[in-house]
Amino acid sequence: MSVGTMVVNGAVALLLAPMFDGIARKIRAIIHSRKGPPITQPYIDILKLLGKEDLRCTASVVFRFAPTIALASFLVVALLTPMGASPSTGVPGDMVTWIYFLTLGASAIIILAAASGNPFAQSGAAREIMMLLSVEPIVVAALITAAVKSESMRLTDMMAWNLANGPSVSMVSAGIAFLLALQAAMGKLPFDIPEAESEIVDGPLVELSGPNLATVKLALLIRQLVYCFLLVQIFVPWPALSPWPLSVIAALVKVLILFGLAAVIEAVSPRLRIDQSMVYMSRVLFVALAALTFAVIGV
Amino acid sequence: MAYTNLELAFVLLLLGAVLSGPMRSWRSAGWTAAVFVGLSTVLAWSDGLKALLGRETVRAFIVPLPTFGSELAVSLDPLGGGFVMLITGVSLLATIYSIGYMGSYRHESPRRFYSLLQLFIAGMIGVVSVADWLFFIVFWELMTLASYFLVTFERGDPKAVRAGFKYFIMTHVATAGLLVTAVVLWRSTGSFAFEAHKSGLALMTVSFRSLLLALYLLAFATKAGIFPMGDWLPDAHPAAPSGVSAILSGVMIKLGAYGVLRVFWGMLPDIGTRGEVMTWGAVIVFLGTLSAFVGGLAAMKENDSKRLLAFSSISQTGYIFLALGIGIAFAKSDTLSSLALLGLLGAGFHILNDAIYKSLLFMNAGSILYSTGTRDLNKVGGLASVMPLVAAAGLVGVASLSGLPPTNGFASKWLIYQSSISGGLHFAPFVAVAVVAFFVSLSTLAYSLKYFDTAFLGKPAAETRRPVPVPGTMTLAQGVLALACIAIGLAPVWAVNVIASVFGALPAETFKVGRVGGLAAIPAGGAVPALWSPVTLFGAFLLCFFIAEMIRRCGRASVRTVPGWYGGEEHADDEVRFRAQGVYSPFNEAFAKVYPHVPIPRLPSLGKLKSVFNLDSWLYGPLLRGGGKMVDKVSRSHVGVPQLYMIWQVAGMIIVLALLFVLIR
Amino acid sequence: MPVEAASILPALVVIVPTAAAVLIFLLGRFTTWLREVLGVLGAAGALALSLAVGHSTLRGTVLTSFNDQFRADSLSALLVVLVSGIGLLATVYSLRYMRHQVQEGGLPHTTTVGRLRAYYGWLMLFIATMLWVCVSNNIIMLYVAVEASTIASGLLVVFYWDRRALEAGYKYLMLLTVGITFSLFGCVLVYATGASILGGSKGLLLSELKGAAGMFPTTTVVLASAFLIVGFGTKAGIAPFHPWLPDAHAEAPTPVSALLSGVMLKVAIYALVRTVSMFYPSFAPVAMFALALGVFTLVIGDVMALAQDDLKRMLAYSSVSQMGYVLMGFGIGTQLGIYAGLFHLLNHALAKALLFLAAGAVMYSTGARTISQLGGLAKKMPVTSFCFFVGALAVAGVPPFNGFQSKLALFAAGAGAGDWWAVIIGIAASLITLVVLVKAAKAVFWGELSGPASGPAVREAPLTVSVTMAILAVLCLVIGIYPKAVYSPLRAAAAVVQTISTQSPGLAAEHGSAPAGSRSALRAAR
Amino acid sequence: MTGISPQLVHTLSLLMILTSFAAVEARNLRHSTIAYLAQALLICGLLLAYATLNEALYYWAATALVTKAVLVPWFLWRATADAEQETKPLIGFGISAVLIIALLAVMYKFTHAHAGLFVNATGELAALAETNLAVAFTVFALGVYAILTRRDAIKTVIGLCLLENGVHLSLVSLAPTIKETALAGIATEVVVTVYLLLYIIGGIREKFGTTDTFKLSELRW
Repeated sequence: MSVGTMVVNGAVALLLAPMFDGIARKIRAIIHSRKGPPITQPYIDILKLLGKEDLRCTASVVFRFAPTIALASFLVVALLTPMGASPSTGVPGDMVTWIYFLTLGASAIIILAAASGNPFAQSGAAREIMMLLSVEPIVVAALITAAVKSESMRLTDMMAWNLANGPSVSMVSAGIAFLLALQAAMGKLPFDIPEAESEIVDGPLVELSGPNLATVKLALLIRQLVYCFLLVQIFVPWPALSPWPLSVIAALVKVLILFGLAAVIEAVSPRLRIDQSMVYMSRVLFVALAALTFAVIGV
Repeated sequence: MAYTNLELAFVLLLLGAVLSGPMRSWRSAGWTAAVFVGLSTVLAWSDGLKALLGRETVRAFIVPLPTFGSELAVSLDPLGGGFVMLITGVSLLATIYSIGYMGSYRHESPRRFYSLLQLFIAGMIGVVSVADWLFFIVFWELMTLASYFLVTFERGDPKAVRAGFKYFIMTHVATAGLLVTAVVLWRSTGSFAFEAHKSGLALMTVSFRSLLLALYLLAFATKAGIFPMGDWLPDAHPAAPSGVSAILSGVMIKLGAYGVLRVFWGMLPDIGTRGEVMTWGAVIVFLGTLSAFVGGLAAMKENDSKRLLAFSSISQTGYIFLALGIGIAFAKSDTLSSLALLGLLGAGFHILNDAIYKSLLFMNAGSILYSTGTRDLNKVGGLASVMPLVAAAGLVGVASLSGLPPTNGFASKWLIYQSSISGGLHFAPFVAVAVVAFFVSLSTLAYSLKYFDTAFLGKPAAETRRPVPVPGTMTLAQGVLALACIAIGLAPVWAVNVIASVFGALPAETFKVGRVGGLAAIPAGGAVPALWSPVTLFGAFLLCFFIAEMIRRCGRASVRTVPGWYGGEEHADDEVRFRAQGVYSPFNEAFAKVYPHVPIPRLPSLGKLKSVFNLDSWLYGPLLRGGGKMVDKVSRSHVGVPQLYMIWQVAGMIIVLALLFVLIR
Repeated sequence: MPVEAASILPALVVIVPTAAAVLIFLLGRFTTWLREVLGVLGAAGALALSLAVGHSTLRGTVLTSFNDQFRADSLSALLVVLVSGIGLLATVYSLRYMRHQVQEGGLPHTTTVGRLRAYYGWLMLFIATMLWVCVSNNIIMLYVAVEASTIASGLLVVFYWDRRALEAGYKYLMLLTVGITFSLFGCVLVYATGASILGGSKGLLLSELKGAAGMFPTTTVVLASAFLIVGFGTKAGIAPFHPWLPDAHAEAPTPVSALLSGVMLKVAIYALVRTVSMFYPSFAPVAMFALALGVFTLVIGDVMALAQDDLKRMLAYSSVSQMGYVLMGFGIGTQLGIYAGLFHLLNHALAKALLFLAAGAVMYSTGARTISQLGGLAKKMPVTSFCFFVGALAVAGVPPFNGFQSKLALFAAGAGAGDWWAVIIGIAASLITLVVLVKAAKAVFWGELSGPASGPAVREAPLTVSVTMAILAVLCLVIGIYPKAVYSPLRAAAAVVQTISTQSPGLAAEHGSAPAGSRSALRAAR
Repeated sequence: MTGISPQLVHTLSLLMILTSFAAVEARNLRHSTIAYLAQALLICGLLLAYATLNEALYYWAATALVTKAVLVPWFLWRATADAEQETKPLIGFGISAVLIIALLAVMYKFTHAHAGLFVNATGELAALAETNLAVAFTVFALGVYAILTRRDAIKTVIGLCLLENGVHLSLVSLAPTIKETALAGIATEVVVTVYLLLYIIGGIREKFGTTDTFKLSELRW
């Protein structure tokens, strides 16, 4: 069973991640009253890039393998994310594992940037870490809230608990905190500070080209996806349809809504400076910690 | 009488100290030392394993001091056994490392190094292998003394000398507290034995006991480098030769945790002190969290490689104390036994891991120093091309320092999070601890990546001399440690089993060991369910890696090497080098703006944090200055005029008379 | 009860160095080497005889000569061996050192080689008088001997005959003489009362007075013990009677400083204990008072030492504080306390002599003694720096050096007697001592070569100098690692002193091993 | 048990106070030297008076005559050869006169009150002892007073001698009848110290150009 789930998770992540991005771009175009590219555009970009020439600005082994590692670790995160509503017990990990594999991928990108030796890339990497430092605590606080409520550190248990006990103050507020941090977690405007094209020309990705760029882009798309999945599955797991393929589809719909929301925000908001974003994040962190306190109190 | 191998090891170390003392050549002295340390390591491990796996106490009686109710005797219980193995193992590698490393001290004489090094190791072994406070203190002081002379090895450098002095005095002040407690309990029990003191503590009133426990905690926290007391650490560790720094940070400061375990886990009375134990556990947790946080942030700002690692030592020891405290807090409760075990396991495991990767990283920073002659991360770069193996080891080191799976650092942090979250279910504040711990681990990632990226990746630096390749012995030592990191990371179950036996518990109470060496926490005894199956996940990761690589290659793209793109301009490598000081500068500035706005917890900004961290400026400095004024006043009373002195005589005479009348009447 | 045996040894111990002194004064003017040889011979002879005394007292016999005027029990034996041993080392040290001082002129002063005769002569007399103090059984002669040692050392203090030396010498003689005159008053009181109780000549003999002290009227006890404490306390550098000490110790030639700090203070405290401890059994508050005085002293000494920039003055003040520890031990007054006091007396004698000799070696090769001027000498003078560090750590009481053993015993004794405040203050002050000494050590021997230390002529001190230091250093280490070596003599010595009446005397016999007091103290405490 | 004339002893011992007063107060060192000489003679007289009880004291009297009355004054005379005037004292004549009278009164009362505690003689000897002790303490105190308040080194030496006289007086009056007293007295003659001190003071005069002890404060803190 669990293996099956993981396969499905992986497949969903790999195959559908670009599509969500395509949809988001479409929505953005509509808001900008443009025609916009077709929804399949991201697939086309990636495939085209895979075929293009692979330019290496350094002979470093790290530089060579970092993109793959990033993609691989985000895939692992995808495997660990409960995408269907059914508690798939076999998934060999818990929230800590989830977060740390996410971090592994992020640090792969950072190291990649550093290895390229390009100042744009390196400042982008630094920003990446700073974003990580300000966003992850919120996600963690939200997850710990869930863990405290469900008395388990396993994501599936949290989901199951929420399904069983219905919404509670702490869970809802934790979900809200997560939602407020989601935009930054997905690295979309106004929080696309690490790779700000107009500013530091795509930051960590500046030296990437061809297949490397494709891999990293795919990886980042998958990251956006898993964040959304985590939010919807842990904090709004309803409706729990069975058989579980149905619930997966329900989850996909919810994720789609999130993406739409994100696209709208992205379309209407300018980029923040990192310090501004941190002020914002500190406020959100406050919400998350409040949620945690509620959870400890037991509401 | 039967000699244990441990005594033999100790004697061998002393012998080695004597033999390698007179040698003039660095190499011969080094190899001699290495041989002796190696031999004693083998012997010590044989005893340590006996104690650890056999779950027995290796005893051997040496010299009695009946009138002091004290005796010099080896008493190596599983806890001591584990530490002995850790100490000797790391020390051996550090010694081997030093053979190559000390080559950069040609002008100095090896006499002041290897003998002291072996005495230092011997002292540490002694500390963990006695069950008698008197000799505990003796060995403790021997350790401090030897390490003091090692820290000040570069005695020509006033900074090193000052750092060593600070270290010596601070640890000594703390040790005085230890002496006081020992004497107090000796007086009430007439013995120095751990057991006797345990009963002695049990008999005391709560307030008095708390006083003694506070003294204990002060002493051990100071040695462990816990934030307010451990202020000596960031000065002393960089000052020492890197091999020694490895031992200092790797094992010596862990002995502080050892002491805390001995006292707060082993010596607290069993009955009727649950609330008290809970309080002490909470105190230790608080200290741990505080120094984890402060150390992490201070390290992010640091540009001196070894200083950065020193701060990270403070942070990691904070983690250890954090878990330790949770373990201690629930140790005396019957229902939450496995939660307590969880905490202790986390602490023990993190001690092991931090010992491994921190010594690895200090050796790594030492290699940078050796090769480029500087510790300033701004002045180095792109060293991976000069010393690829060292760079690889460094990568593993930083990975496990920042706890990236599947390295060992992750396994222990996993335990720590689990214990703090499950602890939070029974004592709410511990949840906040969990959040802080996560945040700190992210900052750990930040500064360790900063260290690795700026030193080994990027463009070679122009400021420093051409880097020289490092000797094989240095690479060897780091390689071994790096392999240990990965091995333990992949098979945490074995480590957990061993460490559980240190605490005389069976892991099965807490963990269901999965088919392929996974760890599944059973929801019993206060622990929450959690799962970490390194092998499975690493297998999955490899699979994903394969897939990702397939995707990457499916386009069969051709490869071409090109110069870097700097917005379309040509630049020399050094012009476009991204220096360490720039890495988190926006963040650091941002911190200054952000944190005051955070309602909870209200933290000082990084800049202020530095000043808070710099105890010299606001604590010790004024203290010393005030003391100096007082001393000056007193000394001014000696004006040198004979009459005055005679007046003192006569006045003293009169006072004496008066007092004696009062006393005797 | 030890058997008494008439023997000439105790008298000889005094006579031999005196004879050497006389010979030096007579023959010394002819040749240079003769006085040195005579000096060494005298000291060596004294040491040999002292060892003989110690050997026989260890076997439980008490040697008396000249119908009990001289009396050597195990306490005297300990002191005698200490005095003559360090005396010999100081003499050997003087050989090269003093020649260097008067010829090349390590310090600005006006001495001639001719005055070396006086130097060795008075040195011998100094040693002889100190030995006399230790073996004299006549309370008046005890005073006389102490005063005589003052005179002999006074001439050594003014040896350099420059402003500083003269000033120091004047203060030394004046303050000490006044102080000791106090103690003379005390002795007279004791003698008069004792004579009226015991009748006639017995009233002079300490061994007899000990028994009679219980019958003294209280006022006499108060006056006498006050006078004795102040008098001999002055000589022992007990605060607030200490101000002569830093001047004299700093301005005297280094070997003399080593003797002053190493043994003369101890001899004085010996006289103090000999006389005052006779009141312990019946007047315990006296001991209490001594304890308070000791604690006060050790604090003052440490605080003053902190303020010094002159190496020798700093050492002198730290001697003050260490004497405070010794007095604290005696003031605790239990068997263990006195044992600890004696043990610390021994250790401090060795360590402080070592420190002064090392400081002298520094002055020998650099000519400077201001801490802030010196630096980085360890490269040029490894042996000296090693010795200095050993001495410093030993005095500060860091294991594995001997100071730790005695201080531990001391604190244990204090704890056993329940004098918590004393123990706490003592531990705290020992930390200050550590700061002072280690700070000075690192300032002088580490850091960059600077000031006088950077001179080209600066090199390791000559053999006789470094060997004497090495011997002391090794002793410090050996006693620290294997204290059992000195248990039995110390035990015997401690058994001699009368203890305060919280416990029955002679407990040492009851237990197998040295600090037998500890358990009895415990019993007393429980 | 007789032969000793109380009046004589009384007068002698009371005279000692006057002499010591003179010795302390005389500005001219030679005059105070002479005063000290007179006091030394008085002590010898006292010793002789007591010697009727204990002939061993004759020896002491003899030595005392040599040391106290001959050697010490001679040394002082030599030492004051070129500087007869002492440096100005801290406390002038009037005050010190008052002080000394007060001191004497106090000591007298004290000793008469408590002497019984440590005077073990009987009858007139006791009475003598009490007077003498009073005097002895006073002289002793005067010596201390001189040492404390006189800036001139030589004056401090004289003060030292006074101390010693006080002790000797008490010694002889506390245990007059015992042989060893004489031995004790002889052994505790302070003459050597005095010689040595004057020798050093000579050196001080040649190096410092003065005998003002307040100038001797180069070695401090």
